[in-house]
Amino acid sequence: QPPVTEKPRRKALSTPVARAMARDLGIDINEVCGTGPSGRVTKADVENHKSVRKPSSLRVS
Amino acid sequence: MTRLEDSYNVIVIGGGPAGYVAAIRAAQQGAKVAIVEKKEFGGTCLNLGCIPTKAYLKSGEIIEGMEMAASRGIIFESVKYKIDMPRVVQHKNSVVKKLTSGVEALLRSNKVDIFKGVARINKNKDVVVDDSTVIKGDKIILAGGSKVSRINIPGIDNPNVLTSDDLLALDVLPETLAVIGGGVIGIEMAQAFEALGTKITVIEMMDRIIPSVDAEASALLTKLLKKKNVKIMTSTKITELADKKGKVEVKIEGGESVIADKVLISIGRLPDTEGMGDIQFEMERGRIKVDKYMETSVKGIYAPGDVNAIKMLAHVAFRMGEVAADNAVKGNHRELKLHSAPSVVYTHPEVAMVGLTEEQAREKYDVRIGRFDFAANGRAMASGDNVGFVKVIADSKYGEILGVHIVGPAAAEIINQASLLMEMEITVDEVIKTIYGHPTYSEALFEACADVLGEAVHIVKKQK
Amino acid sequence: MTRLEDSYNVIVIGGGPAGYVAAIRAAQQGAKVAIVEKKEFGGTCLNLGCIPTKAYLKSGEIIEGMEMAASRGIIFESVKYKIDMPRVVQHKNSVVKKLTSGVEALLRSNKVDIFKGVARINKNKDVVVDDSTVIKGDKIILAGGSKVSRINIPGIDNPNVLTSDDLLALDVLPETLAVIGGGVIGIEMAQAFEALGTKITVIEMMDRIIPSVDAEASALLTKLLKKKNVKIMTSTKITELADKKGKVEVKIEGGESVIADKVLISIGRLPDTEGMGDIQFEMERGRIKVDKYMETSVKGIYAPGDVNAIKMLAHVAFRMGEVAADNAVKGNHRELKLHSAPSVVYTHPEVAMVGLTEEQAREKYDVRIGRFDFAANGRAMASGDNVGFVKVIADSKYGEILGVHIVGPAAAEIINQASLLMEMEITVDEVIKTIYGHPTYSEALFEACADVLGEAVHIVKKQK
Ligand SMILES: Cc1cc2nc3c(=O)[nH]c(=O)nc-3n(C[C@H](O)[C@H](O)[C@H](O)COP(=O)(O)OP(=O)(O)OC[C@H]3O[C@@H](n4cnc5c(N)ncnc54)[C@H](O)[C@@H]3O)c2cc1C
Ligand SMILES: Cc1cc2nc3c(=O)[nH]c(=O)nc-3n(C[C@H](O)[C@H](O)[C@H](O)COP(=O)(O)OP(=O)(O)OC[C@H]3O[C@@H](n4cnc5c(N)ncnc54)[C@H](O)[C@@H]3O)c2cc1C
Repeated sequence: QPPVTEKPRRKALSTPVARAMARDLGIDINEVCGTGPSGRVTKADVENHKSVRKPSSLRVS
Repeated sequence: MTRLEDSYNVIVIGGGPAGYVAAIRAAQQGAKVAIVEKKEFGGTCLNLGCIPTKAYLKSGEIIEGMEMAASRGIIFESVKYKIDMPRVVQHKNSVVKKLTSGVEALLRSNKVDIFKGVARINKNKDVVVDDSTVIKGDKIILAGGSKVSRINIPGIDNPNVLTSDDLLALDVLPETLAVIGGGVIGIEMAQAFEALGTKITVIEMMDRIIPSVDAEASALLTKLLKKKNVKIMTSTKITELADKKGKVEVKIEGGESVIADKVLISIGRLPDTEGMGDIQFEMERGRIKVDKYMETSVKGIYAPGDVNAIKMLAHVAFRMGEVAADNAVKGNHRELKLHSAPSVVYTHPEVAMVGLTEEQAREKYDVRIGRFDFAANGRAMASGDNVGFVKVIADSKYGEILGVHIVGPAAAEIINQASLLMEMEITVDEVIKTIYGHPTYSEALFEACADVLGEAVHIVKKQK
Repeated sequence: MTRLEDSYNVIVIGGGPAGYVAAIRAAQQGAKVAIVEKKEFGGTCLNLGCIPTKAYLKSGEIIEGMEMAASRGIIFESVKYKIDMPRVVQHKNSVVKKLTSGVEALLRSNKVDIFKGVARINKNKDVVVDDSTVIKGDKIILAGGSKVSRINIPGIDNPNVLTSDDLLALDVLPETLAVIGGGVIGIEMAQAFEALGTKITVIEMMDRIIPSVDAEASALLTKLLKKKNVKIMTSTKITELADKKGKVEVKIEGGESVIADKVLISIGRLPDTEGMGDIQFEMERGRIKVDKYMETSVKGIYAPGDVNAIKMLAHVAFRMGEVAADNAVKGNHRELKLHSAPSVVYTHPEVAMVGLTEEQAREKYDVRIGRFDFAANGRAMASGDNVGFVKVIADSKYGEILGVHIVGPAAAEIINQASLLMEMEITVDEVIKTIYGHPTYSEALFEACADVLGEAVHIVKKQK
């Protein structure tokens, strides 16, 4: 019988630096896709989100 | 009665960890602050607690180092030594003196006004010092701390029956010492005096020493102390302390007596409520009740630290003092959170814990345990200090760390990392993304976290 | 030539930190793994690096402890000692032996097939052991590590001119030792042998020792070593090593010679590329070039650890081995990240750092510095080990921690906390929400973070 290798899943988290940066830039941290360990939203994610956001706000949908 | 002109935003009673931190913190936020201390600044912690015990324990470590020197090729001309007890005490006092005058310097540099004397709060909520000087303030922080508690047992007044305060002042090393109460203080004292050369018997009512720590940690510590010839009696009740030709006979319920030169009573501590004066606070078994803002039942009076007896530890007192000050100065907004406050027993090896014990965690969560033994830790091996383990208790759903228990080298330092992990809600899989320096004792924490996930590299794989 | 039937998913060349971790990690993920080692498992780190040096340094600590015993009231009958060097070496070897056989046990328990001999990769990307056994595998992890680098200087072949390997095998303690190269290895050796009783001169070309650490840390370490009578010459070039009646005369450019019984050459290490065999890799000054997946220019061959010389540290090699294994087994997906890898110098006190130095940080960020001296740390005071500081460099916008520099007790342990802070992007204001146990050395990190915010309680307030 193979061992159960289900890895623990985690809460949606963000790093303190990411939160400070998001607050500063007026970005809702919950909209940012987390790529850090455990899916945690990192500083880099907020930075990427920022650059992705700009064109998308111009897009007419 | 003198009446001072000055009026303060905050008056702090007691200059221990809770009080002096509250005073400085309030001053840092712009409040005009006074502090009243009846004895020495630094309170129990600096004068009669944390610091003196750690000075003694370090001396014990030096002796232990010396004992293992030969196996490492350091051949001392003689391994004999004697303890110059007056000098031990004097060294300890000089360390304490430096730290307590440091606290006074901190207070002064923050422009906190200092009053020396016994403070009591009167009916008008003024603070009266030595029944003579009245100080007026908007808010009062009552941080009177704690004192040794005594038991009502025949013979308790025998001069050879000591409190921890007395024991730390002793300038003749007792040949034999009976320690009544195997909690943190009792065990630290046992360890310290054992290292200096006293023959120790610990007598504990519960079924294990330091019942607050994880069962496995308590068991290992027991084993190690016994190896050092500390006698440990658990589930044992004492009935009387009788004089026996200058020694003390500790009579045991249903068992043989223990005879010792000195007896340490370390069965707990009680709030020092002298500062309450004329105020009626809501109390709970001798403790001043506080809410999560550290405020008492009397509006405007806060009571951080040992005086509320929630958790009698210096770093908890620090934090409570901070919280009380923040709320006193800016209105109640900051809540006390203690779930990630660590506890340490400064034995050798050290014992440290934070969060839930395995037993507690299993009641509430589906847990996974990760474990790493210092026997496989490179730095521990190189240092000849490789007894003990790190145990990480995580919930199996999210990998959240619920508790960490350590027996081993640098446990007191490593546990702060564990506290940080818990406070920041860092999961085990995130911990192992960090690179821990090699060789370090704290790699054991990393490996224990990896073990929770079944990914530890330095643990021999169990064969099925 | 034997041809093995077996074919592997992963073949690892080299059983040092990078190699053995890669092998175990790959096996843990279900791969069929072989490892080839030409000497002893554990590589440089266990046999000739991290572990032996730490065993020596601990012995030094025991001697230092002994020297401060009297001031604490522990009166040794004699404070004289002699060093039984064969026993020192034997003790070190026994620690090493335990750890290296531990590594072998780990490999076996993970069902990694072990080959002993020199491995070389042939044109077909097979691994050939001792020019005779051919092993076939899908992927190769080449973790050959490093070896001492030599300089081309007259007299380098003098038998009294030693590498760190030689010095650690020496069973007669030299009276005098000249250390050429004041990097981490040179300084650790200087500290270790100083403690054992050798008279040391360190000769460094750059303008300070261990130029990789923060300038302030290097300066304090220099001062402390000088206090221990270690002679330190910086900005100094050597021109020749001449035999001088059984001693070595180290000739100095434009200065007086240094005469010593033995000379340690510790000017750096070079990749050991013997395993490359017939394969042409893209190289960079003797190092095998790798991408962020640890893959070389040759598809399917990975090169973690000292062999790529990105950062020659054991814990970096561990991580690189992990990353290489993950990518070799599951395809390139995991990137190496090193920004939070700490560095430690195991002197006494220890020096440790992570992230940017102050100079580097100021170039890129608007920074705030927080600082706390161990002179005001209770545990350091109680232990008589209170020299040094913690310096936290944070960016002033978000409070992100950019670098941490420590000189002082338990620096090697505290720096792991700092690494965790950086890895998890924890800001200084979050750090101080955590409750640090009291008294601990690591409270100094807490206070330094608080100082970044101007909120440290235990720092005397500067008067304006
Ligand atoms: C032997 C021993 C070892 C310990 N070791 C540790 C340890 O290693 N780590 C740890 O975290 N904790 C340790 N503790 C516990 C720690 O000392 C206490 O938790 C801490 O001191 C509590 O701080 P506090 O400010 O609340 O009270 P205290 O430290 O008791 O300070 C109260 C102060 O208030 C003054 N005071 C009281 N009433 C008045 C009044 N009416 N007017 C004026 N002044 C007044 C007292 O003189 C005293 O200075 C130890 C305790 C003991 C006894
Ligand atoms: C004196 C000293 C002290 C040090 N202290 C520290 C410290 O405290 N902390 C720290 O982080 N780092 C320290 N280091 C550095 C650390 O030892 C190295 O970074 C680490 O060992 C690198 O691991 P590795 O696996 O890449 O290489 P190595 O450890 O060098 O291992 C390579 C292995 O591969 C084998 N090998 C090579 N080629 C072949 C082949 N063709 N066939 C078969 N086998 C082969 C070798 O025999 C060796 O066992 C120290 C180094 C020295 C010299």
